[in-house]
Amino acid sequence: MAAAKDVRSELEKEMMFGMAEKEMEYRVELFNRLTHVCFEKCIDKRHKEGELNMGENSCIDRCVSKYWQVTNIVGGMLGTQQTPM
Amino acid sequence: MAAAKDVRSELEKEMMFGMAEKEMEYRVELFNRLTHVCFEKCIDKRHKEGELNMGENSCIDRCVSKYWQVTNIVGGMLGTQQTPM
Amino acid sequence: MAAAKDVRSELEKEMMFGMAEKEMEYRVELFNRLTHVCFEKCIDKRHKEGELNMGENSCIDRCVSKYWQVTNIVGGMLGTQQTPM
Amino acid sequence: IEQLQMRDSLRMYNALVETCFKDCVDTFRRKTLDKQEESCVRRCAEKFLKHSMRVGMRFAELNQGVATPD
Amino acid sequence: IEQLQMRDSLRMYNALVETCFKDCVDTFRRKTLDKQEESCVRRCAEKFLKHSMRVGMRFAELNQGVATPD
Amino acid sequence: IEQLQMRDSLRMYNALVETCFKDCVDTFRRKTLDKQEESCVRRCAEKFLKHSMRVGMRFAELNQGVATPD
Repeated sequence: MAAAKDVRSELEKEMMFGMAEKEMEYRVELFNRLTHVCFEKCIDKRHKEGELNMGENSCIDRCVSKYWQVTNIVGGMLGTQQTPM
Repeated sequence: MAAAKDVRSELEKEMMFGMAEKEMEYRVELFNRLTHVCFEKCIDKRHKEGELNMGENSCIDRCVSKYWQVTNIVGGMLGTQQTPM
Repeated sequence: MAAAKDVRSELEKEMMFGMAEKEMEYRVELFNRLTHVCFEKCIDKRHKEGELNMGENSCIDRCVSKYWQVTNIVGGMLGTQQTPM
Repeated sequence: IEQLQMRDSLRMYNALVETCFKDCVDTFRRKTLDKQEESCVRRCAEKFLKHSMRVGMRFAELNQGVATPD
Repeated sequence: IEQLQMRDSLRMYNALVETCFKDCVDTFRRKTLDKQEESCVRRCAEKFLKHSMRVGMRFAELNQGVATPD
Repeated sequence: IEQLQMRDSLRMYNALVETCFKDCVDTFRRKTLDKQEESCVRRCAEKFLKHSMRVGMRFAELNQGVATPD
């Protein structure tokens, strides 16, 4: 009895670990795509300076915030209760 | 003797499983790229409606079919006997 | 004592193998991106012939060489001592 | 294979978000989506899901060698 | 590493198909490739393979620190 | 998770190189970068790193549910 329970909890642990890993991978991919898209949308491609100017900085903040909203809207439509994170 | 055979068949099983996994990964990636490309080629980016119209639907069908043909042509050129799937 | 040392060297081996694998994955991804970018920059999209012409061939060589330089510059900026490979 | 499918669905989710963000959001004067951007995202996501279901169906037919007239 | 190479070659195959499809196929009035599209795909695939072999050679040279004149 | 982070940083490195190469290098008459291309790459890489740090900060705030005014 006890052994069977142990096995089950082992399996559960593993599955949760597997899911945590997927979740992590998902976040990493989300972050990479977000970084890429906002770089494209906000940063002047001529790269005349090595600093981000004020306009670029506020564009980045708003871009991240809007991207986040989009993940929430889509998450809601897909019927997941949790926030995307 | 029997043991050696067991090990061999174990190895074979594992290799086949490994190949099945790669095959699966390949199909998943093919499907993802196909979905992405046909969305770009067929769907009006302004998104004025949430429904696919008739033109978009038949474009999707033809896009999938042509993409499939391209995988077959390339597969043939690379000298693989099997169909890409 | 000996056992502990064995475990440690086992762990070290595994870590080094893990790092070698990452390194390998990194190289593969670098090669894939490089191939893709130089195809885009150097090859005429109309594909009127199945051969690379002289202009395309020398463009490829220079593209690879310049891409390589960029990985070195960026590697240097990130403070890694080693060359990117 | 289950793990692959799960990874796949997470990747699909990420691809959907990126595609619809790119298509619908282009101004960054405010940090929240305006009404128009939000409804564009909703329609885009709906279409993306329907699109990918249709692609999946056609893809499965071709995998099974079902021939269909032009 | 063998697995990585295999995965790599499958990915290369997928990348080749996507690239040549994008470059050669642009109309969807029929569900089969016309002659022109098909030969474009064949030439594109040929060039892609030659291109990626050449990139591989140059890449290997740089990895081994072989210097070549401009 | 450590492995994921390491893979992530290698991928970031690759993404940075690709982005800055695409933005800064467009002519292939010589096989070495000219002064202008090189300084473009340096500025681009600097901006990419600052950009991705800023994105990371904002992203972390949103993950923790920190509300900020518009």
